[in-house]
Amino acid sequence: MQTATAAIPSSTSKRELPKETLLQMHSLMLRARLLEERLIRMQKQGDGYFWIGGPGEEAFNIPFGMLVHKGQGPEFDYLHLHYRSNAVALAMGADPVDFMRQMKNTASDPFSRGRNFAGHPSIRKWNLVPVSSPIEVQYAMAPGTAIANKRAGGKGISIVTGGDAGTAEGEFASCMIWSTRPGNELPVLMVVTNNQFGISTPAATQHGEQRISDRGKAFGMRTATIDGQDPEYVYFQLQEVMEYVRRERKPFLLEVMVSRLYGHSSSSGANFVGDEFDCLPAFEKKLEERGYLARKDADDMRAAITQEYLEAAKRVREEAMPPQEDAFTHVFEETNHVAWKKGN
Amino acid sequence: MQTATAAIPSSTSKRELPKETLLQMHSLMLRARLLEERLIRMQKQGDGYFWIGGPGEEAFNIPFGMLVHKGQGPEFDYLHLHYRSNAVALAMGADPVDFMRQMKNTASDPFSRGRNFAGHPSIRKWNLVPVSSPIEVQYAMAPGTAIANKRAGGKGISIVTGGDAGTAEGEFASCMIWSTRPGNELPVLMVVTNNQFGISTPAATQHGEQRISDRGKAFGMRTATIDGQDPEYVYFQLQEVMEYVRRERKPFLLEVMVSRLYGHSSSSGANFVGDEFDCLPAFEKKLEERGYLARKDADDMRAAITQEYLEAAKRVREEAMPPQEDAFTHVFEETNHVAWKKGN
Amino acid sequence: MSTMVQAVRMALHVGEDRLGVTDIFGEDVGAPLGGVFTATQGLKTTWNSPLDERGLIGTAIGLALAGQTPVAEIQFCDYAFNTIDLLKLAGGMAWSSGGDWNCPLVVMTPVGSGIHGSIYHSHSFDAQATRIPGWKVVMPSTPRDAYGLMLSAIVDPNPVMVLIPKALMRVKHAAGEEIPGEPDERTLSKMIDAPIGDRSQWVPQWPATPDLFIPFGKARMVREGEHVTVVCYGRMVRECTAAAEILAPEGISVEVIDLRSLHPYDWPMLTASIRKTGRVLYVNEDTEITNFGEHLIRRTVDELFYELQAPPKLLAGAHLPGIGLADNLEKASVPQRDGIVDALRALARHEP
Amino acid sequence: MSTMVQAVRMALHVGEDRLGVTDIFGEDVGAPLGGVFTATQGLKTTWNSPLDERGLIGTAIGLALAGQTPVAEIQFCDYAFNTIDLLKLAGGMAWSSGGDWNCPLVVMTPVGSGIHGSIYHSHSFDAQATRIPGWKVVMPSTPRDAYGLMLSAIVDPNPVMVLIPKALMRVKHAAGEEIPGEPDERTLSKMIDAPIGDRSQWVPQWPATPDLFIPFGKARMVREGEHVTVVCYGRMVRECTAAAEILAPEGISVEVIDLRSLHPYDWPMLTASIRKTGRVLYVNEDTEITNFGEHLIRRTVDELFYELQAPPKLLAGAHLPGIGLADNLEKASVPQRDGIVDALRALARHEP
Ligand SMILES: Cc1ncc(C[n+]2csc(CCOP(=O)(O)OP(=O)(O)O)c2C)c(N)n1
Ligand SMILES: Cc1ncc(C[n+]2csc(CCOP(=O)(O)OP(=O)(O)O)c2C)c(N)n1
Ligand SMILES: [Mg+2]
Ligand SMILES: [Mg+2]
Repeated sequence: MQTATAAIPSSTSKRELPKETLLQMHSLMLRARLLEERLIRMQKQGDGYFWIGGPGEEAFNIPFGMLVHKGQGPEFDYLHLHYRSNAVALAMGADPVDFMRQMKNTASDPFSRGRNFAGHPSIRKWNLVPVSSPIEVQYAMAPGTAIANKRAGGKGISIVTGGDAGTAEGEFASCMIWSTRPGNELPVLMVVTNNQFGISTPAATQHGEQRISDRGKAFGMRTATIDGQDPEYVYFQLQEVMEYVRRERKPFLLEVMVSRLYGHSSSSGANFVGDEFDCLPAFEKKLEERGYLARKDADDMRAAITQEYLEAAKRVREEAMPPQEDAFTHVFEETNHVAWKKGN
Repeated sequence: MQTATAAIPSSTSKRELPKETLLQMHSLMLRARLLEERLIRMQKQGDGYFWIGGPGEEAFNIPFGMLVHKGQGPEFDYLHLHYRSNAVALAMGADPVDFMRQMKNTASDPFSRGRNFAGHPSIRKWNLVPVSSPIEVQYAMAPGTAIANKRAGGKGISIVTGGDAGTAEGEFASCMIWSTRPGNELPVLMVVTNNQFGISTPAATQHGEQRISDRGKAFGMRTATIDGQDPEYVYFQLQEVMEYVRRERKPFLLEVMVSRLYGHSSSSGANFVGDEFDCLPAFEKKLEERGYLARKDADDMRAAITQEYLEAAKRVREEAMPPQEDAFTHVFEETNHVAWKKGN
Repeated sequence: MSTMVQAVRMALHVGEDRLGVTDIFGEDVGAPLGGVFTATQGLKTTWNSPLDERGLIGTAIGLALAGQTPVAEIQFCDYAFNTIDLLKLAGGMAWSSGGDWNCPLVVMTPVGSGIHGSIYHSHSFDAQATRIPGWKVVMPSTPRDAYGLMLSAIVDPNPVMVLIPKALMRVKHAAGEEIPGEPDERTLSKMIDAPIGDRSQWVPQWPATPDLFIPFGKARMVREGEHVTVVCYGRMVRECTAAAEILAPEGISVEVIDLRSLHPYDWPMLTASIRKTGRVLYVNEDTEITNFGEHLIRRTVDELFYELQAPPKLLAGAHLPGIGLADNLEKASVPQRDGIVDALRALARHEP
Repeated sequence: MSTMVQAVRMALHVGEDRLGVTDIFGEDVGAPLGGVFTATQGLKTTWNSPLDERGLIGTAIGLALAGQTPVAEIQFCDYAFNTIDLLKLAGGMAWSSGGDWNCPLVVMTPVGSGIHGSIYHSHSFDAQATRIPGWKVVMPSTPRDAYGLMLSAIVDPNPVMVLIPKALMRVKHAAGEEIPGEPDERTLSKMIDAPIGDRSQWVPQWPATPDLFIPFGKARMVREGEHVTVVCYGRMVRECTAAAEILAPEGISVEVIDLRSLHPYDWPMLTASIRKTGRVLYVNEDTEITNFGEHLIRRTVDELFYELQAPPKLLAGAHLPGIGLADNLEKASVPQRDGIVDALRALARHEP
């Protein structure tokens, strides 16, 4: 029997995106990668206690962020992401400096006021639900926002992401069950980013499934497992899948094969892993071959962004830390921020 | 799309069992049914607070109990049953009076000392794990006993049963995941007795699966959905399935379509439900047709067992109730009862 | 003249009708049953969920985040212990995001013993619930409080847990404790209780009941007294009130306070009462180690040590894995009227 | 000269070697990592489990019921809150079956703050664990206690939870507190710490350490004193001992008791100490509402009210959804050395 490690044939797109889209995608991927590298550096230099993030998943995360139907309230997509998703938020337009603020746990960290680890954004104005450290719980919540999506009648859907190992938690099954009730199917796009590891544990030792996505089949869900290394290919695939969920108001289970380029987190060293496929140089090569990008321009961009982030990190280092009293705010809310219907 | 209510073509066995086995099976089915009816009566008459049990599942439960590799310790089968399984224990040789004791919550109740509801047996000497009220938790435990079964090297397996609605709990998925780890497959027979209801909720409204058993397929498990109304047919099917699990030391997911003849429990009245298929008269008819059983003999048997149980219930009524101090025993054990290896 | 279960139903109706409730869901809460205690019969927004408490709480969180107003039922609190992590997440949603989000959901669930529920239909949840930061927790002992606390729960922007003593579901309120606008018992039953048999055509007639919001953090003075204070909630309120009545002829005057809002709780009322009597007994059904009553005792000795005429006491459930089915087992492990009487008498007679 | 994590590892080795341990399992406990804190490195019976805490506890129960001797690790106690129902079932297995079965399993899990763990790597579990009847609960503060309590946990016929303060994992024991037979620091590290890089050929050399069973229900007298008692456990033992040292020059003599066994607990030692000093402070990191320290305060006022020279006090974590990452947030929400000093000083100086 094949196991979950069975390689997905690496895929390149047969259709092509316009040059501008590809360059935008490249720029976002580069920014996302350099942001993670800056965050890793910050942590190593003592400007933060812990790093976790998504370098190696940009070829999936960037097209994903670009394709989100972005906004507030159930007319728009809800995002239930995990801790490797900074790039998604970045592609949606988030300020890279905010991720550094969370790393440095400054009072100005807009995601958590210096409370949560790096890589745990929360952006209510874009329906980006707070990323939680406990694995997989987001899959239990997605059906709830999807009911609201369906009720609102627009094209908004609920998108939930998580890792391969995490699919062993019961919430992964809950999400399929609650999204496929006959007559009450829900517009949930379930995504598994499969990097074939849970911390130190290889997927092949724990997964009896040939493909994780196969688990959706018993529920009558449409499913697919795709290579997540070519952003152009991913873009078209994801567009099609999202279109299906938006139109049919039914769930889809998408497994995406990705790389884990800096190991699990700072706990495991956060050093570059040589033997994983790196989507960024591969994409740059493709753009070069199409004549869209010159090596020199790419190098210049990289240098400029690196410098920009370095300076930003320095500024963040000077920002105020939360005072002790701050621990006691927002235990209870007086205002119902999420009551969009009441004109919020 | 078909839903879980899609009827399984009712099946009769092509192979035949010897007359004695069939008559033994009939006698056990009759005893099991009459025991449930006695328990219902006891509850209605105030000799107990709550009834739940398995009338309507005898055509599955009796062959199941007969096929158990019965004994203590990991050489033998472990049974992780739910609250409709009295008949399984009865077929294994349990004393029917003990179930009445649990109903009347007497001090002599050997399953729980008057602590637990009727229908919650515990028989350590036969590896029958205490039945728990919380649904589905037994599926999380079965891989543990199955590891021991596999280690012991005999033909013992772990058999876990539960209802259709309960499969929505995460433990059902956990059981599949833990039993199918590549290279560490476990001898677990997962059974779902599908009566197409969870209390008042029809399965068809909650299950996107065409067959619940399909959920095993993604894990590379062998699966089947069978009609559970003809005990002869069930016997052969179950024998084959058990043989597979015993031999291959791999899991199997078996869904069995059954009836719920007296509603959910005493909470919903525990009255006979006219429109469900009743396996007992159908089996009696079959035996009559084969010339194995005369109507008159069946009626006499029924009368005799009814009388026997009536008298037993009367005697149980006189047995001592647990005294108040008894509540405080067995919170902690001094002795390791389950340490079979150490000669227990 | 409503029972508690009818009061909950009327509150949920008001919730649907005027307060934006969008989803009342849980196992068997939808038609035709309307909940194992009929608390959700005849309502518009009910639906039956899969048998999956974790999915239930997760979905409620999702609904809340998306601006819906969900009321999720856990069929018995005994089956909520697999969701503690999710309850913690809901309670921490606002705080963890630095106030970016809030999570306005209601969880209601029957709690406690007294119906011969055996091990898994007798659990309490007050100790567990009060341990989860970010939640408001209430537990009514009268239909009126059930009604008013449920309305407050529905409009609160935070997660609120409504613990309903299952032994009080069918109990009627005391005189003078009506919900304004409710008709007499028979009329009400005709209006809002589903008929036996075919219900497919049945439509309830809801009486016009008002927006009676019983605020969180306010206890109910059940009975004033001079000599000893008893602080209780849920089913124990009846037992404590009865104990007070038993003790009155002995010249022992007991002040009975129904906490009803467990978090936040009415410390001012407790303080005033303990200052007056100098003696306090806390009573609840939950197991006694790491029990919410122990928190109240801690606060009592922390702030009122020198006003005490006797050591403050707790009567709670025994530290056992469950409540046994046999009468004697339940009696031995859950506070009983006799035991409350004895404890109050001992406190009142205690000489410092 | 072991660290706590080495002590745990040596105990698990003894468990495998002489006490019948069959399965040490959990997320990432197997080779090559041997646990996120390396507590399971180099052992024989370790295996990596699926990422599923519910399956983990369920499987541990099954193993226990089938006569195996499992030690299950929950990677961080922060991720055990989805298993409370299963922990309750394990704790109730013997009682619910009237003594037919018992359920001898060990769960070990890192707890507490102090490593900048933010919201979900800083939780405590002592309040939660002590609420679950049928479990024995221990929490060592020294390598030797970790070793001896783990051995006792392994041979106990009941479920036992070993809570390991994560901030103490790498801390070494005090002089005189060695595990008999352990070599010096460098030698030990060479013997039992896995090498950096390729470990596939590595085999640990286990020092010969004895069957040192530290009994449940016995506290450890860390430091005798005359004026005030502080009862603590885990990471707080260091803080309280340091506080006692700070106060000594002021003439305040603090008796420091490390409870170490939380259930059952050493009430005789506490009683004797409180009788002597008349003043007691309980310190732990868990959130302060429905906290285990409140149980100890309840028992104190219940049984020793008239021996108290001052109201007994609790210093615990703030009732917040989490511990914030920024230093100030952690400081504000978890007991700190300064706060302990202040509380002890106030107690010692308190005039009745
Ligand atoms: C409920 C829970 N259990 C354990 C952990 C600890 N943990 C953090 S990440 C991780 C591995 C996750 O692997 P996977 O789901 O494949 O995602 P990846 O990190 O590989 O993207 C574990 C075990 C956790 N965060 N939450
Ligand atoms: C965890 C849990 N949740 C809820 C319940 C209440 N409950 C008892 S039986 C039942 C329905 C079970 O349906 P199914 O699994 O189909 O089994 P059946 O009773 O039909 O045999 C429910 C909801 C429970 N016992 N445990
Ligand atoms: Mg992974
Ligand atoms: Mg069913």
